[in-house]
Amino acid sequence: MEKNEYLDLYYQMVLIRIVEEQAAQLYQQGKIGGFLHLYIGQEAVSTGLISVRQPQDRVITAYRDHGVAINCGISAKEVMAELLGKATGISKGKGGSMHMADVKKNFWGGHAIVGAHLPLAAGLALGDQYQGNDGVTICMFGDGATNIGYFHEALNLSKVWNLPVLWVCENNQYGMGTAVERASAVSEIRQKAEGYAMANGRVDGMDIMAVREASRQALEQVRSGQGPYFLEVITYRYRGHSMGDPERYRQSDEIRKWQENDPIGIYRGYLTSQKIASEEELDQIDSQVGDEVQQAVQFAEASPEPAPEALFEHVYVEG
Amino acid sequence: MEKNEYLDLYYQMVLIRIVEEQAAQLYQQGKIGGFLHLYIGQEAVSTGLISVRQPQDRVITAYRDHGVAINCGISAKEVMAELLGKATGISKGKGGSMHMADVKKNFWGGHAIVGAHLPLAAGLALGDQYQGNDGVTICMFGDGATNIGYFHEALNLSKVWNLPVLWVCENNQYGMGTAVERASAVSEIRQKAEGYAMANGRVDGMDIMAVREASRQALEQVRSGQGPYFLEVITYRYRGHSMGDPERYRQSDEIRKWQENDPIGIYRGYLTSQKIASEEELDQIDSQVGDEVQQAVQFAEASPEPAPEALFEHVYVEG
Amino acid sequence: MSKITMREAISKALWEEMERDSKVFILGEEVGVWGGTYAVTKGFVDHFGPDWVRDTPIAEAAIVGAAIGAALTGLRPVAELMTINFAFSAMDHIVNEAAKLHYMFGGQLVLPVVIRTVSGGGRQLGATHSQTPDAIFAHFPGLKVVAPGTPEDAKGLLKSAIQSDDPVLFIEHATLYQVRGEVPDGDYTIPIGKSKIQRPGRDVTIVTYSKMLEISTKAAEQLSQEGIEVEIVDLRSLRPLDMEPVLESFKKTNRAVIVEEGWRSYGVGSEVAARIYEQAFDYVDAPIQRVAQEEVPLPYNRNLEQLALPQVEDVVRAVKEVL
Amino acid sequence: MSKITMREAISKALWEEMERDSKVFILGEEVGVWGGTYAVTKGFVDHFGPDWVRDTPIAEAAIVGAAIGAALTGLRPVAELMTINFAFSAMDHIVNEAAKLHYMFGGQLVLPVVIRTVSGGGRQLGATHSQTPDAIFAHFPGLKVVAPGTPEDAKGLLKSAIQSDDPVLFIEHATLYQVRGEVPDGDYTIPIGKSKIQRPGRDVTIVTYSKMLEISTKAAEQLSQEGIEVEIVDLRSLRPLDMEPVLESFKKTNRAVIVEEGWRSYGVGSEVAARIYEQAFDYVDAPIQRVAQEEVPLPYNRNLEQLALPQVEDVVRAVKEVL
Ligand SMILES: Cc1ncc(C[n+]2csc(CCOP(=O)(O)OP(=O)(O)O)c2C)c(N)n1
Ligand SMILES: Cc1ncc(C[n+]2csc(CCOP(=O)(O)OP(=O)(O)O)c2C)c(N)n1
Ligand SMILES: [Mg+2]
Ligand SMILES: [Mg+2]
Repeated sequence: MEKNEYLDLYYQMVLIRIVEEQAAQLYQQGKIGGFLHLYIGQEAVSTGLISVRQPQDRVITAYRDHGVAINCGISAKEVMAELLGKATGISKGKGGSMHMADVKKNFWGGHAIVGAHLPLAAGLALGDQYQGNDGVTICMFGDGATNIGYFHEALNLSKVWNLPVLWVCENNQYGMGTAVERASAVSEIRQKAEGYAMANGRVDGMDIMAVREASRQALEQVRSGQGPYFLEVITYRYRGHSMGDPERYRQSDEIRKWQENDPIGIYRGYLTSQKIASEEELDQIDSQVGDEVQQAVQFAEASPEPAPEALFEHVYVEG
Repeated sequence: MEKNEYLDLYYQMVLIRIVEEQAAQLYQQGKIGGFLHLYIGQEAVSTGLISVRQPQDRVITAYRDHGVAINCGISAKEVMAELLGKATGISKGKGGSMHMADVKKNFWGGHAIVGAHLPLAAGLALGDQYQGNDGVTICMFGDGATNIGYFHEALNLSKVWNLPVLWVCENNQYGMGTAVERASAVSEIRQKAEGYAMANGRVDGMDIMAVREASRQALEQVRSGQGPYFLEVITYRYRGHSMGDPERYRQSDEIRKWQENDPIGIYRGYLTSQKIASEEELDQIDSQVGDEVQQAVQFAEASPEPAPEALFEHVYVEG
Repeated sequence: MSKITMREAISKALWEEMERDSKVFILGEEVGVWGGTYAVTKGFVDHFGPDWVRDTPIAEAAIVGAAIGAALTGLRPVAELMTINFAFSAMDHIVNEAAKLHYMFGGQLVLPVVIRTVSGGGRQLGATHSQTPDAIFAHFPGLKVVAPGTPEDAKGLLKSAIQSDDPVLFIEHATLYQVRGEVPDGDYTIPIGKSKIQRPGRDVTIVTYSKMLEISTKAAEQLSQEGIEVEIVDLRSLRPLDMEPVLESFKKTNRAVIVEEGWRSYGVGSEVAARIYEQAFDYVDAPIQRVAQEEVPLPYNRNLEQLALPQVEDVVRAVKEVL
Repeated sequence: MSKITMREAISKALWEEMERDSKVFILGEEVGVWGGTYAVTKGFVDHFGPDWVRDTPIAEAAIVGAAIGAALTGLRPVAELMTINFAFSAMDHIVNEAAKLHYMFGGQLVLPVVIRTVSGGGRQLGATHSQTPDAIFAHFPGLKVVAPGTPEDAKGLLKSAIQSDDPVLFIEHATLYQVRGEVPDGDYTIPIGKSKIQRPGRDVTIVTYSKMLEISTKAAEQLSQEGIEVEIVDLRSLRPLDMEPVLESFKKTNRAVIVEEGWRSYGVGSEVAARIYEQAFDYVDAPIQRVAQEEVPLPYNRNLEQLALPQVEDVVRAVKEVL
């Protein structure tokens, strides 16, 4: 990997973190409405995963989608503008935090009904299989999503039809306030793949290099026509499920423990210890990201609201 | 086991077979409407299974329910009357073939939406767990039902809550015209239980003694508080999925092959070879069953149609 | 023109569209080897192959969800849900995904998906298998809901649905497949969202659709012998709901009866009646009548079931009521 | 009487019924430790324990299905579906199981189950999380659908629902939890299926329910300053639908506006309007108006969302329209 690639991964993770912290503030100020699910703590997962995808690989995820959007190449400006519900937002202000997509970048959204996008992912992969594309559909979802029927139907279908899907479960230990073992028959989620005789793996989601390698291998295997693969990524969300989470379900020292393995901190240490980059270079990226996010906020704030007519646009393609 | 118990099992299997053959005729004559799913070929499964249940054990199954109803102690008369839609039917003529139940006999029905009764079974077991009853809920379903989301949600719930449920999958090789391997990621259905870390077993469903023993052990284990158990029973339906099945999906010699292992034939051979009963005794049961079924048909034909007022009864308990 | 059954008409529409556009494919339970539970896709798998006439596991949410996903890639899937009673098992994917994705992402996602399914009672299938809940699907903007009553409309509308870039729920009727009717030869389509006068008349307007078109026509013939000429408007599509022909007819007759197979409350009749009163208030000479299913889960027993379903006599009675 | 919020009223009803009857228990996502996403069951798990206030996996079909099963054994489960948007994921169990089991088995099965859920938009949650599809659930006989608009009704109706042997879908509203209102002290219930005049008036009848009661009341106050006295009838229950107070009021005012938050087509307004015309035709002086949501999936942007939802001004305009 080239140095600039290494730095780009660092840049993306920091960008996600700052965008999320900024979003939290804007939410407090009442400039962002609805639900806001932050990706802070999980940056290494989608950054590592998506960094090894090919352009023809489709990405689809749940409502915790800002980070994924950024990794897919959507600018902080377009993300911020969507969060503020502006016409310049990536979904024209109609989708909001939970519904970002950019099909030109092969990012198929942000979906807010838990598990409901898994069957869609199977369909995306079916589309590629039909058309003889060698793209892989990367479908991300949480640990809690593995308990709903949609998960089962989609995984079974992907195996029966040998679809090119990479199922990626972001096990961040909780579905809202429910710890994995309180909701799932198995706490090692990868074990669910055994019920479908599906190849599977498990990786530390705080270590971006590990995520990258596991994802690369998994994508290779799926692309080679061996059918779907199930990857469980162990991670943790530092913030509440969404803004206004009472967080009665966990102790602050548990959070602290995980924060000691901060994905950005780990990677920063890796870059410096491996002499790939100096503290100064990384600090510079940090401040550069700070500026970029400020500009994104200014862009979003200055952007126009959707016109009233927009209310009736896009209900249908044809009248 | 006492001799009369042995003979009773034989009697039940023959009764089911003759009732079903009779029902097929009545369907041809247009006296039975709707869908009619025959249990012919699978008699040993529910007869063996239910023969070892305790009175406090609840039974719930899918639409292929005539045999199960009979094993639960519902008379051929009440079954026939329901098939003819009469007021004397076990569901007062409102349910028909797919919806028979008798809660006094702890048979909770016949349910026609594939897989939808599995969550109900989890709830029945939860009710017993709450009330400290030592009953086990026996939930029967087909191989095809294991691909729908309800199956997944119910199995996961039963394991997470350690519910007293015995899940019994009647793998009769097909869901309508779809062979197991064309619809399920795993053709050995028991493997799905591994995804829930659930105890499981597999047994030959044409051998009633084997079914009985496997069921007895499974029930014991569940009753002892070790949580749900998944039992896959290998069987085969001789007739079409329901009346009017074109049966393009299988060859007649496949059916013939299975018929050589006819559950009634196997058991008859067992009884005589083990000198438990003589051919004459068994022939006598056959003719006795013949008479009983004729009387059941006469009873059903002579029974009154539901009164028109019945249309508006039981929509609600309270007004 | 040639006289064919509803089944043949639907079958032809599918066949022609698959021949015309290789992006069109069928998926659903038993659509392949079995040939479709209502034999609509009989012979398709032999001609198009198992990939393009794809049998699925029993997993309605996955069937609709996968169809949506495939549609997003540019394919034109026609998903079959064996009956509308099983559509409840795919409800989220129909109303939360299919009906909303295009709008929610600002028009980026386009899903040319057709969901074919079958409504209707009268076959003694019992409460869970005999429903006609068409109206509840029509409640959701973003979805188009079509329900033809003649072979000609079925063929033309299904072809339009397949060619449309919008998600369409195409509702057939379990007891109409054998019905024969004239169908134009060759390729033709009928635009979605246009009601149609199926029978001209002067005295009373009957507004109906799907199976009830047949019942209403029988009632009209009976009434005509008594000198009462009924005009029948077939909605054909519940969303968009085209009131033009309805209002035109009503302004002539000043009397209307709405006939639907589903339950009366929160059904099709209430919406159509409300709109007639809103849009033609000054033309109303008598209270508009609704003929619909009795509000009970449909029982298995034949007599009871028929008692609950709208019959020709009920329509005749309602028409005389408004006169 | 004491003034409490809707949240407190619902919470009290649950608490009192659980104290009164040990067969009553709560299950749903985040009802325990979290205390309910709308904080309705806050503190419950500490008092009643995790078995009786049971957190579930994210599996709506299993939540409703398990509740039904437990109810069949004689327990009285109160299942919570976080919002009605997720009820689509349990649609089959609500309309094919809960609504039909008692009837289909000839009255043998009894399921005293309550399904609590939350409707409503206005919080910028986007198209999939902001719906008010109450009407589609009310389409199914066998199910009772209740949707209170005041703390007093919420408490009394929820207690009746829990004590009822019939399956009840109890629909709360996301933006009403903070609303305060007088509630009688001590134990009381309000019978399900009775509409109520919430505000007396003489000029126009407004028929509404749930959140729109609040909007309609604001409109009434505004109109009252112009000397227009609106009478407001709160349906409180969509099935059974009690038309008595509606007709009584309408026969006095001869003018009606129906206000609902959900989409207009195939909604609550169409049913109520159709019934008024059927049952009080000779009393109609002006076309009945419907105020409802614009027929679009609700967008995230606040302005657009508010543009789509019924506002006080829309009600005021409609009332003047019928005068
Ligand atoms: C079908 C459905 N049920 C419930 C919800 C409410 N809900 C939103 S997120 C969430 C928790 C999901 O947890 P997980 O899948 O682990 O994802 P995470 O939030 O941890 O990233 C729930 C219950 C929903 N959106 N959809
Ligand atoms: C949700 C749902 N989808 C489809 C159907 C139609 N259907 C009825 S039985 C059946 C096949 C079920 O096969 P299996 O579970 O193996 O049971 P078997 O008939 O073999 O006993 C199907 C698809 C249904 N009743 N419910
Ligand atoms: Mg999680
Ligand atoms: Mg089977």
